Amino acid sequence: MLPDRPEPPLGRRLLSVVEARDEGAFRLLTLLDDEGPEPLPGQFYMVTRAPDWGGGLGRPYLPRALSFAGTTGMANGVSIEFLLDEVGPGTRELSRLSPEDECWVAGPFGRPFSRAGELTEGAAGAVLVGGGIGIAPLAPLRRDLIARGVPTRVLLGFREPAAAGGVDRLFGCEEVRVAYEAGSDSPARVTDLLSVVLAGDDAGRSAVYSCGPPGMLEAVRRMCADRGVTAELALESPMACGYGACFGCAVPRRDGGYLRLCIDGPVVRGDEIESAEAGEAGS
Amino acid sequence: MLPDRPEPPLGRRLLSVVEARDEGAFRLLTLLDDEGPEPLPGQFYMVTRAPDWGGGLGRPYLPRALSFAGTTGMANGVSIEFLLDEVGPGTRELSRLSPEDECWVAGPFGRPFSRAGELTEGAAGAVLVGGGIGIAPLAPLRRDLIARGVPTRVLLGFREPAAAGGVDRLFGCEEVRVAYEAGSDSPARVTDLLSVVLAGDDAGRSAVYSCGPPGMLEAVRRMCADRGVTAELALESPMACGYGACFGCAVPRRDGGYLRLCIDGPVVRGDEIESAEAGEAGS
Amino acid sequence: MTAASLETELIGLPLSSPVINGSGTFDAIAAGRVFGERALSSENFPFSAYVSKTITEQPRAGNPPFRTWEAPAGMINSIGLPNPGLAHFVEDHLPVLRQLPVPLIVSVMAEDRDGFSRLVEGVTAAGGVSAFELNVSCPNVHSGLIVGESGKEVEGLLDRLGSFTDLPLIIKLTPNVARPEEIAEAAEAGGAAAVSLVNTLKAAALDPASDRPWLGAGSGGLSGPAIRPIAIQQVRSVSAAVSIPVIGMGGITDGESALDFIRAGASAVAVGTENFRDPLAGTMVRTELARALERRGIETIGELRGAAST
Amino acid sequence: MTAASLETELIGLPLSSPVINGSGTFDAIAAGRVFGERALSSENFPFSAYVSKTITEQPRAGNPPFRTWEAPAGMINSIGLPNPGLAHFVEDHLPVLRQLPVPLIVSVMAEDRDGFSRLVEGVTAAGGVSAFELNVSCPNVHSGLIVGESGKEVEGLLDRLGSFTDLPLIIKLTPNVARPEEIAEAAEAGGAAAVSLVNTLKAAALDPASDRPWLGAGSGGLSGPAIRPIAIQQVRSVSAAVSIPVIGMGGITDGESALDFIRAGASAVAVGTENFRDPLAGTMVRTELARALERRGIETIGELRGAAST
Ligand SMILES: Cc1cc2nc3c(=O)[nH]c(=O)nc-3n(C[C@H](O)[C@H](O)[C@H](O)COP(=O)(O)OP(=O)(O)OC[C@H]3O[C@@H](n4cnc5c(N)ncnc54)[C@H](O)[C@@H]3O)c2cc1C
Ligand SMILES: Cc1cc2nc3c(=O)[nH]c(=O)nc-3n(C[C@H](O)[C@H](O)[C@H](O)COP(=O)(O)OP(=O)(O)OC[C@H]3O[C@@H](n4cnc5c(N)ncnc54)[C@H](O)[C@@H]3O)c2cc1C
Ligand SMILES: Cc1cc2nc3c(=O)[nH]c(=O)nc-3n(C[C@H](O)[C@H](O)[C@H](O)COP(=O)(O)O)c2cc1C
Ligand SMILES: Cc1cc2nc3c(=O)[nH]c(=O)nc-3n(C[C@H](O)[C@H](O)[C@H](O)COP(=O)(O)O)c2cc1C
Ligand code: FES
Ligand code: FES
Repeated sequence: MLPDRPEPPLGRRLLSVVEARDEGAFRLLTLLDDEGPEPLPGQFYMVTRAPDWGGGLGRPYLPRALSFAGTTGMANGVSIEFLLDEVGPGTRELSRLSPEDECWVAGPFGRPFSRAGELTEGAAGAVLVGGGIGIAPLAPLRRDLIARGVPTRVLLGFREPAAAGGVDRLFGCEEVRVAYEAGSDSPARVTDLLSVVLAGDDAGRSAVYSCGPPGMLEAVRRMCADRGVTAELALESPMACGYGACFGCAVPRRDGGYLRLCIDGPVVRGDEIESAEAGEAGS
Repeated sequence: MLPDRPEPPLGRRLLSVVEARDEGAFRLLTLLDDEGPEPLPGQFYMVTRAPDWGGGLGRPYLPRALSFAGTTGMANGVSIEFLLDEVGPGTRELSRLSPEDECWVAGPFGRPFSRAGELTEGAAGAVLVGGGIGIAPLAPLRRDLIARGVPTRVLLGFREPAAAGGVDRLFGCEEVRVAYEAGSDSPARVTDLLSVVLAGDDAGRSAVYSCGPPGMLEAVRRMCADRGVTAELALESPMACGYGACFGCAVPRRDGGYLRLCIDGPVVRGDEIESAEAGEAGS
Repeated sequence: MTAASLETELIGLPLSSPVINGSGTFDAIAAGRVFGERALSSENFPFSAYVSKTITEQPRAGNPPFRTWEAPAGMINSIGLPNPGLAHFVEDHLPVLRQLPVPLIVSVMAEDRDGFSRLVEGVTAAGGVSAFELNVSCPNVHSGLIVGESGKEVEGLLDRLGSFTDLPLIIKLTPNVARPEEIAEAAEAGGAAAVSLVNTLKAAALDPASDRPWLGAGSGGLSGPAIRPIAIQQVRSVSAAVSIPVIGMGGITDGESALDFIRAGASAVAVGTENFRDPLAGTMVRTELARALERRGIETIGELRGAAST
Repeated sequence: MTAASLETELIGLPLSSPVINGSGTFDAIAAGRVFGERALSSENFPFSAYVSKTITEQPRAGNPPFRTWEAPAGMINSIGLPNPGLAHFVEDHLPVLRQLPVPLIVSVMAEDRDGFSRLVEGVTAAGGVSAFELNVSCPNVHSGLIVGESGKEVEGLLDRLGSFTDLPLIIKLTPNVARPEEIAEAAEAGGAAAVSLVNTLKAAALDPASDRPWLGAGSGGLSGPAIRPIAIQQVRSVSAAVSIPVIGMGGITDGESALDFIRAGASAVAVGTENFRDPLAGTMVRTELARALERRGIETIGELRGAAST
């Protein structure tokens, strides 16, 4: 077993949908997991509509990787929340599910976020930087940090108010700052908020955690590198299997070669990779 | 245009489901056609679930051929009834549809049953012989014959009572005789009923119409041929297009060559073909 | 948003759009009988050029049933080229096809070069035809080689046909070779006006009930979306290898997939199996193609041709 | 209903079932790390023999991203054979793979016959290996020919390897040739213990957003249900051509599709891409295969082998 990771059940399992509702621009899907362990913030699952995908012309075909956005312990298992951004046929079908429907699920998989203390020697606090659907894995991370008494600031960014979703439900409002690139009276990027925070003197002693679009992640990565702040980033790449079988999820390592993002990630330290944009189409 | 056939709308059209319910072992699906003409008994439609099929692994992919089992003129169009026998992924998906769902539909296509008089010089009456799901196209034929005042006897056969469906709803009970090969106190085949009827003296002057499994159709075809009774059979073959484009629905002609069943059929005279079983897998 | 123009030119023929049909996947005569003559009017006809089903010198009845099998995201067919033969084609079919509102391309197949010569000569003499597509997925009875698998056979065939017709010749490439670009280069060297690809991939299915192959002919050819990624790759490598126009096909189901073939280097695209799912698939693809160009703010299809060919 | 036995024998190896994995589609070491050691126990291991990912003499990092694309009922991959190289494989991986509860088949690829020789010699010397699968979908740097496309190359390679190992050699055939049965015949003539097919079909996809190919390597190989009808046909013709056992694969997703390959002539079947959809796909296929036999009232898999091969 990989150190400090909960052991997922063998193979895949059928889980039923217990709740499905819109959260702003996103869809919140809750499954009841009566077999699997509590996942750790940053981990993900491979999800397929059951009995199988409904792609009339053959797509979707592979399972889809989804970070969990929250969990609740229940008498009969763990209920797992997923936040969905409908970008194509797979997320579309998952967004159409309703209670009583079922999904094939494998996981939890992947390397979770590190504890603040492990990431930053004697960390004074944590800064969470999320963009778009990338806010999903930060929600359970925030709860975990707060439970551990780590002072935590949350900075979230969206293209525009209409593109936001899940903020109140997943984060509660206190301590959360949201930036909109457009459509608000004070347009800003989440990285603008971050630079202000990092300008503060305890910056060097805070642990930064981020997830969002590649461009944003790369900006966060550089900003932190420049200021000598350690940052962990939750990356994405096309994942066919999620458990190390296909070698498809390659992300270039800083020191040459590639990470298998599904097992060596999805969470990586900023200095482990060349760029958070590598692997973007045509890069 | 082909003579005496209603002209189908160009291409395919989106029709909505107005009713869907079980009828014994079968499923009755009713679509509202606000564009197409009244079809003629024996004709069929090519039907696909909309927006598209849901075959997770790529099937179903092609549209499915369905005879209509009845029509009702409405203010806003014609409601078309289909009787479904769930034998695979396509009929399964169509059987899962419910009101508000939509289907892509093309048609009506194909050669309809002939008028009793055209089929049999001065026909004294008609005998309809149906087996299994093959009863579907005979229902509208019976209504048509009765409307024209043609004395009509209906003989239907099913494997067993549990495999029957739609009889009362589609035929009403009077004048209909049903045979069960098993599971009844007097097991019989529908062809047994037919031979009794054909033993009657006016046999030579009755027109026989039949639809059902290949084995049954071939038995009907021979029985009628032996007794010099003209019969029309509604055949099946795998149909990819339904309108003469693919040449896939070939059925061997008695005088050599092949029929394109979607345009030269599905209704053929018994003496036009070599056998109603030709084209059965491996034959 | 400026309306994008789909007008294009192919082997000297001005086409209203790059969307034509794949041979054997749309029977214009049957469509006219089933849907009525209006189906063949210039407003309604789905394609900018019409490719006939492959004809042979002698009439053919075609293969015994079953002739089709539904595969994952595709189908297998073994139709067996049923056709009335040269004489009846010229007599009965050509007069109708000539009246279509678009240029006519006649697909022909023969067992040897003489057979091909008689076909193109006979059809050219009859008149009203704009080009030929040579279906070379068949053996040459003399060499025993599948013509489409041998560059030498393809070039030799083209050399011969030059003296029997002045019409442009299109070679329909088979995908069942290791390097289709080599066959395409031979076609170009032999003077072909264009190449079209892909034809179907050799495939088979077994009867679930008996232990026999499902298809009466034993095996057949796979088509539909399932083969699109293979077709895209072959169109890319063929387009990179030759300078004559490429007609791309294989699993085109909508504007985006049609555009993929054009971006891969095709000058025109053909809709095949999708015609079975939607009798007006050609019209739908053309409409979506125009929309796709507009979304990209592009005014003519040429701007995207080959954008991703290498 | 009598429980059908799936036990079989392949190239001298007694197998608990005919269901193995396709090379490169299941990383046993990663599975052990992700799911825990129990994943590799004899109760839980999904396959009756394990085929390693292809290894090369020198370490390889693999291709730049993206490496996968989802296709209609399948996927394209261009992984690029990342592997630790012979030395590290023997040192770090072999000790673990040797402990698997099933026979180990090591897949190898090299640029020339000497490279292949050193690979089989080195791995054989290390011990604990039951057979080799030769991945010949690569060019021979000397002849420039793709080994798997040339019967001569395949036969020559096998001749050479005979003096470097006593272990059975399996040739993994590429489907990207006109006649795979001819390559299989050469493999048999060269002394191959078996042939396995199909490998992936050359394919490509374009980035919807940019005008670049989606895959970092430009093109890749298609796998999954989409290619099953092609694979079934190739397994039929190869099985008819050779008498050595055939390992069939290509889009196997369940018991019925596995049975199709056996009915087409395969002695064993390999599950590939389906492993990505279901980490226990091998177990599922084995279970369904047993049920399928029982439904047919058949007691041993052998009774159906090749039932529909011609
Ligand atoms: C570890 C991890 C965690 C994730 N967590 C979440 C989450 O919590 N919530 C969430 O909504 N998403 C999450 N994602 C992203 C999610 O997995 C993808 O958005 C999803 O797989 C897209 O599938 P689709 O069919 O909806 O869209 P696709 O059709 O797959 O399109 C999505 C993008 O992929 C590319 N693409 C287009 N066609 C193809 C194709 N045929 N094959 C491959 N790529 C194609 C295009 O760039 C397109 O924009 C996560 C991804 C990873 C790796
Ligand atoms: C003119 C006409 C009218 C019809 N009217 C009706 C009707 O009114 N009601 C009705 O229920 N049915 C009707 N049918 C039959 C109906 O079209 C078929 O049952 C349907 O297409 C089956 O599709 P499926 O996906 O449900 O089953 P399939 O999976 O297609 O299986 C159905 C049969 O086809 C064979 N088969 C299995 N797999 C495949 C495959 N991959 N490709 C091709 N064949 C395969 C097998 O023999 C199987 O038993 C009609 C058919 C025709 C030609
Ligand atoms: C039922 C059917 C019949 C076909 N007949 C012919 C033919 O007569 N001549 C020919 O060159 N290609 C023929 N083809 C191949 C198509 O023209 C086309 O090359 C192939 O189907 C790939 O395109 P698609 O995937 O869009 O169908 C046929 C294909 C199908 C499915
Ligand atoms: C991601 C991926 C990686 C593969 N790697 C290898 C490999 O290293 N060596 C090899 O011989 N075949 C490799 N293959 C081919 C498979 O072993 C198999 O031949 C092919 O995928 C067809 O089977 P399938 O459709 O069940 O996947 C790979 C296939 C995939 C999808
Ligand atoms: S997704 Fe398959 S190895 Fe990472
Ligand atoms: S079903 Fe296509 S020609 Fe009859």
